[in-house]
Amino acid sequence: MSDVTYVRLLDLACGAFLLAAVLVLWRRDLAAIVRLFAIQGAALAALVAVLGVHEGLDGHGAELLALGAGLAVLRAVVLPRLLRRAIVGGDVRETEPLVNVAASLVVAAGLALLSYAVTRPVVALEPSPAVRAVPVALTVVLIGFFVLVTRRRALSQVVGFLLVDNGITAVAFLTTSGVPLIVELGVSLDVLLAVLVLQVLTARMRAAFGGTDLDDLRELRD
Amino acid sequence: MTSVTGAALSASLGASLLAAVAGAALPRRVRPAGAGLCTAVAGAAAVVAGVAAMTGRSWSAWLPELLPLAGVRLAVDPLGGLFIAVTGAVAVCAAVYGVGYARPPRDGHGHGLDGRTVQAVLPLFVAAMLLVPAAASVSTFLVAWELMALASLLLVVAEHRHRASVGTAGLWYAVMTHLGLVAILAGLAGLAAAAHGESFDRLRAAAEGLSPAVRGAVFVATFAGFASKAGIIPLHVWLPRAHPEAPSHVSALMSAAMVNLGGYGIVRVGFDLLGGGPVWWWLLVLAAGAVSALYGILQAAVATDLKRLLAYSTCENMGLVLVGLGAGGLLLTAGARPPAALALTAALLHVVNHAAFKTLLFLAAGSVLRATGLRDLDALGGLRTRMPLTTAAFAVGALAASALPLGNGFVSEWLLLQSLIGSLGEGGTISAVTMPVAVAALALSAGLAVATFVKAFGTGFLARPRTPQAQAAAESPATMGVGMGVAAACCLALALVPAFTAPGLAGAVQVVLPGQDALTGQVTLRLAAASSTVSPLLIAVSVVGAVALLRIAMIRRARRRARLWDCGMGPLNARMEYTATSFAEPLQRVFDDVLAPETDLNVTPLAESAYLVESVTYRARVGDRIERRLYRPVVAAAAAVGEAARRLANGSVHRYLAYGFGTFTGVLILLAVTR
Amino acid sequence: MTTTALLIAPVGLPLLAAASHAVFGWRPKTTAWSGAAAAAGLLACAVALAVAAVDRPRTGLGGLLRADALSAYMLVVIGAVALPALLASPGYLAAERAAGHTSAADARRYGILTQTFVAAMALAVLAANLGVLWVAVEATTICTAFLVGHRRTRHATEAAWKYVVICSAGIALAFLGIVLLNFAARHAHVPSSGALDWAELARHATALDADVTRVAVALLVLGFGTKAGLAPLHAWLPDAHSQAPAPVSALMSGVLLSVAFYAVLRVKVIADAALGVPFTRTLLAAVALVSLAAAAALLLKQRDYKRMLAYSSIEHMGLIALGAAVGTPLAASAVLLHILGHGLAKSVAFLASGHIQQATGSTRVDGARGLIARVPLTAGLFGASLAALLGFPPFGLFASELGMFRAGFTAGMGWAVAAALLLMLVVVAAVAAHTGRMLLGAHRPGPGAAALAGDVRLARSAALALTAALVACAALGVTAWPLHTLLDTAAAIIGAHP
Amino acid sequence: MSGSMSVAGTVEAAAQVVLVAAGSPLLVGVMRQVKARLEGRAGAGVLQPWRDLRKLLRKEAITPDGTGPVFRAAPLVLTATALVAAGIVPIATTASPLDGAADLFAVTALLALGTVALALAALDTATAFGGMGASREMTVLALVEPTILMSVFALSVPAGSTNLGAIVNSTLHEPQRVASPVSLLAAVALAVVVIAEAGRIPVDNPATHLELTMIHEAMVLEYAGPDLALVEWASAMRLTVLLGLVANLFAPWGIASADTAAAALAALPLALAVFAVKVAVLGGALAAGEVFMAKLRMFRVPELLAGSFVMALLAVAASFFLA
Repeated sequence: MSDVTYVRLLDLACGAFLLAAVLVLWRRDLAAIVRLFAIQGAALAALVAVLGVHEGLDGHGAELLALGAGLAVLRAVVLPRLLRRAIVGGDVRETEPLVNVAASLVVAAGLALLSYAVTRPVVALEPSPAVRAVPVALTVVLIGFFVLVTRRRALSQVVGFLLVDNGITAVAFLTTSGVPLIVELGVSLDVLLAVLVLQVLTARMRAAFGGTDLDDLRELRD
Repeated sequence: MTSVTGAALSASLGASLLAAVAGAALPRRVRPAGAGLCTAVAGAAAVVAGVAAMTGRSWSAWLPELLPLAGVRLAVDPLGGLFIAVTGAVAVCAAVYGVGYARPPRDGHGHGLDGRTVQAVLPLFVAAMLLVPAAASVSTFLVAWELMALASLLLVVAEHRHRASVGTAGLWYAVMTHLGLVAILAGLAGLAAAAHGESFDRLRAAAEGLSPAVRGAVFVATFAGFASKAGIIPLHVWLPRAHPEAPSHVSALMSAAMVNLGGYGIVRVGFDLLGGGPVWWWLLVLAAGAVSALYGILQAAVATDLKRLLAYSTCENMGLVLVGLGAGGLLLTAGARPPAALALTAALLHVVNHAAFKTLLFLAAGSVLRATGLRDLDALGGLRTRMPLTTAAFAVGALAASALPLGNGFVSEWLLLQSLIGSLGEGGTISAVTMPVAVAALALSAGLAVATFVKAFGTGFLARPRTPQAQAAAESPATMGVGMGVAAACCLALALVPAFTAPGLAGAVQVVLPGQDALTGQVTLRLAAASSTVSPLLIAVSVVGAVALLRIAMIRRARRRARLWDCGMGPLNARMEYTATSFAEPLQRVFDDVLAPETDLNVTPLAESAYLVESVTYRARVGDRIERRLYRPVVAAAAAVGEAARRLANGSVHRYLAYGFGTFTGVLILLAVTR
Repeated sequence: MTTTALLIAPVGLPLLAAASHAVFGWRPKTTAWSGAAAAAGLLACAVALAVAAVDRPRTGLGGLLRADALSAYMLVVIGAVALPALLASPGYLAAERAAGHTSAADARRYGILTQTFVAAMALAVLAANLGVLWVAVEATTICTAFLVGHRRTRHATEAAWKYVVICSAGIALAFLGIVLLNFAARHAHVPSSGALDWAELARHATALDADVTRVAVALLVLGFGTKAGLAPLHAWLPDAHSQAPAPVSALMSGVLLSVAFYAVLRVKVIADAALGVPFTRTLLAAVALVSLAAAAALLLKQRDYKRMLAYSSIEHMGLIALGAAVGTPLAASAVLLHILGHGLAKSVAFLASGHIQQATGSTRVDGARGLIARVPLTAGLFGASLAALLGFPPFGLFASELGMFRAGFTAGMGWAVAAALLLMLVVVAAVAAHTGRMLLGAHRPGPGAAALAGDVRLARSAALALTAALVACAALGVTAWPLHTLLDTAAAIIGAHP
Repeated sequence: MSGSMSVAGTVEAAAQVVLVAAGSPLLVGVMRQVKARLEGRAGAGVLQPWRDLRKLLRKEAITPDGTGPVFRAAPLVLTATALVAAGIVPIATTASPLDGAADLFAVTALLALGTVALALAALDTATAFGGMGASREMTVLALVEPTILMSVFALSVPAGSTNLGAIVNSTLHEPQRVASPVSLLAAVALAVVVIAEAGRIPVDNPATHLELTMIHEAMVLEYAGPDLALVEWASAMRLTVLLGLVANLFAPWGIASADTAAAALAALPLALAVFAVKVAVLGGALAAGEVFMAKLRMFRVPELLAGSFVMALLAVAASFFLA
């Protein structure tokens, strides 16, 4: 793979990765949000695959490809399926978010600028094409956090959390081709379990509160 | 460990621990006796240790394995020995007294004072108070200080099941004592940091070279902390609440031994460790002391709760001690060492005297409380026939507290006055302005003290009973009498031959001012710094002799009983008596602007005519104005902040996450900007 | 070989206990005590490791696990706190089942999850790799999520949700920090196998790129700080700790917070070497003071005594952070001593509060009046533990706080210490007021006070465990000679800088 | 001090006590006579107080119902303090053996002790009058205290001592000091104090029989017979001692302050006579003043005392700044 193709593909994957995150801010249909998350998972897997191919198929590259496949399974198939199961009954749309969509998009732009500013030292340390894409990944982290703060449905929050996680994984692969394998496995397992826990809790919440609007969860207060 | 001081102090601490174990383990029937006697032994050993230290047998120890991260460093010098001896003596009286006091009165409803907690904590309280003057490093001092605070707090709330006010008093005490600790900790830790070491020797050596700002900050912080323990205005608010609510022998320990340690702290830090300081330090001390003396005795003069009255009197007396310390500091700064030594001697002697008579007074008040269940002077009266021993004890204490001849308070106040008037020209214009004002404050407080204690004794013990409870009072058990008797004997000894304390006091003062011997003479007290003299013994002998002669001259005829003059209106009854409130009314009127009493007058007219009155209710209450004006706003502000802060945790998970998101982006921006 | 066994056992023993619960369920006479046995084993291993690791770090399992003095000390803390908590568990669950709050299946799950929770904490302190450390800390969140939601009430569900979401989000930041640190380490020529090994990182710290490292450190402190109950992401803590069963609250408040802070300490060692002391000092001091302020403000008008304990945990973590910010050897020793003292005292407080809740049927301060008159033993233990938590001698917290403050003044952080002292004064006032209202006064049955529920006696095992923990906490304040060398060595690891 | 001097001092002090004890009722008689004459009455004669005392002493001693030992002991204490004070104060000599035992502070405190005893006795009767009198007496006492101590302070500055003998001797050696502002201010302040302490107009009216205005008389309302005699006698002695104190602090001439015992004893009769004259003059002036003055309301008294306090304070200030 030539360097130009590599950079193109890398940028393409990163673009899709970021776009999916921004669109999560825009859409209100929970099913669509889950679909976008699946697309982002696929983009992440593709990103890793591109990195793997660029490294060369012998040695570390092959490992990266395998990891990419694993990521694709986890983040584009398993987690979206788990999430989809949590969409039941009337909770199919996001209620009015705490910050409206237009403002959210503006904030997303601001967050993108911030992540460029913050990652300057990172890029300065190793100005390779992959590392240059780190701001994109960090933007996704920030957007994910923003979703956590502003979206009111339980499911949207889970997606926000997963966006953060996707973003961090992307940063990891873009900077150093991933953290050690055992850590990566542990992290993935933790994420999976966390989503499972949240799914169970969503079910309990629905049983106890009759819905998944997080604004109902305000009984524990001072 | 071979020295007498060390052995006696160790024995004392050991006996305290044994007493605590006895208090926790013995069966209820013998618990007060077992714990009380062990505590008394501990107190006696402490007296031995203190006296040995005062007469030059200093002692020190270093126990690195105790108290993690610091180690325990003990050293007893004559100054510490004085306070150890005083604490020990008070402990002896209170412990013996406590044996009887803890026994439930006949009617069965006990105060719960023979419970495990009280019986086990009291000896620990004594031990902690003994450790404070023995501490020789910052950490040791603070740990002893805080142990003392915790133990006393537990004792203050001992009767919480019987009165709701106990809990409130405990809270005030807990907060104010912690405020004091914070101030002392900040001051001493700051000093230790600046001196690169925390042993007192190290601090003493390094204090000279510190910057004035550091020294000043250290002094102000520690002074605030010690003043709060000593009950100095305006940090006194805990004292008139906690002392009345505590069990009476605990009140005695607190009022006669614990508050002294505030004074000890000021001497130790201000004079010994920092080696004196600029004029403004001592003006601060002097002013705080003078204000405290006046305000304290004024509140005592209008108080009707007997124990509250005694508590405010403690504010007054500690104020007088501080006046002495402040004057001493001023004179030391001016280089007048003999007068400075006189002022310090006066202050320390007043500590001793106050401890003696306040122990006696609180024990007597407790005896009254136990016999009648009353602390309100307006409801007491006529106890002299029913409780002659207690009455005599209170009389001795009251005489001492009013600083009249034949009482021990007179001697130290006389010394204090001598030091103040003797130093008029010593310190330049500043002392020329401050000393007269200090003398005036001292004089007014002495005058008001007379009125206060005439009221307390006259309305509480003389006249006739105002309530059935007072009517039904009976004398207290013998152990309580012994406790009061020992304290009374101390008072009399101090009143008649105060010179026996002179060598010890000189030793204590020489820790700070080497080579000064302020007080000489056996029968007649002579001063090194002034040519005035006084002889309490001669005065006492003359007065008692004259009384005896007159008595003999008057004895010849039998007396006849007769009715009191009732203006021809029929027999007088107790409701017609002057009460404590009415007794204090003229003073309350004179000092209306200071006391700002709250009065509440309700006139209900008859339905038929507005000019005919059906009933009139009048209620007057003299609250603590400083508490009202200074602390209530703070408490209200804290409550408002607490109420507002509850919105921080309003239950919204979004808000909680937003805190994180905001900080996260904020930190990122900060890091991006500050590269 | 024995070293490896010693390193694996602390993780393995609780997992074995968890397996016993999985297979045999929760049986009051038998398996109910397996957790306590595992905790005792863990404590024994911890002591053995401490003896072994005090002179040099021990590694095992292919370099995946490592114990130096600091790890061993933290393991001691875990064992010391877990033991009373797990000894009190059978009694607590028996009372819960008697009251109908818990089914047999719930009890079994409780057993499994508490043991995995303990195992995860043990793993966290024994991990040689920051990544594994992170995984273990996140695993504790997952294990405890259902423990927080144990009662399945609306409140419990709400608390569990907030707990998982906020902690996961917060700790995700820490992972971002790890990723960036990994990046910096690669560029400092740390071999890729050891790029997240904290020992390796500390060794190569001076070569780390400062600009990247400071972003990474800030994220790590904020992230692990979330789990350690530090501001700004502390808000999950009162909810979770007040809803969890008392023994779990004890474990979470007593050790989990400290285990998370252990991660911050490891990061701090690296950061101090890479960036110099002022950076982490400023960061930690700011976090500490904000945490203290938040705790103080919210304690003032607190109406729920379990939340009060939770805010007290925030306060203490703030203090620990302040001590870490000071960072001198004395402060480091004080921090470690404080961690142990706080763990013991706080677990006693939570366990006693659990019994008070069972006795009064409420967690409201107003619902519990005159406790000394009603349940003297529990009230005494509760009061004593709070006295310990407020920093009264003879409890260990006094010695450690005093050490921290002295070190703070010596290090020139007088203003921060003074601010902390004032905030602590507010805390003391607030907690003393609430506790006083709960404990003192006569027992007046009436509309104000909830009726006592059934059997109110504290189980004998629990009473013994709590008393022993308090005595240990007090002994810690009197003398710490058995821990002396360990404490010094561990403190030297944290506080080793000019 | 040599042995013979101390013997002489003892003799002199005893003479003082005798003079005061015997002469004080006469002083009261003189004052009443002056007052009567100025008011246009004939008066009962100078010896009338002595006759009253004799009559009272012959009567039966009365113990009112419900009173206790304090009530019975108070007249003794009051009289004893007055006698002891008479022995200490430099009336005829500065060499009293008790001079070193009690300075000016101690003397005023001693007199206060007597007042306190009487106030307690009044409270012990459990009547409203007794309580009222005690309350007012104590209020006045408390407010007088600052003035007394400040005056003492002012007087002690030049002498460098608060011992009475030292102050008097120092004035004798430097007579010009009497005319100094310090001395004058202190004299005025001390005069007010004496009036208040002795219970004279305008603070109290010794001749009143209207209960609501009484202070001292309200306190002694229950006393009769020998007890009352002691109280009256002691009051007269207190007045004498206080007036003598003022007289000799500001005009000590005539006092026996010789260096040898024989000379001192020789000067004694003259000293006693001079003292009698001084006190009689002062007493007469006081009585004359009382004729032209009305008693102040109870709550105006603090103003008077505040005024005297300010004078005393000014005296102290002057003693430092004008020195």
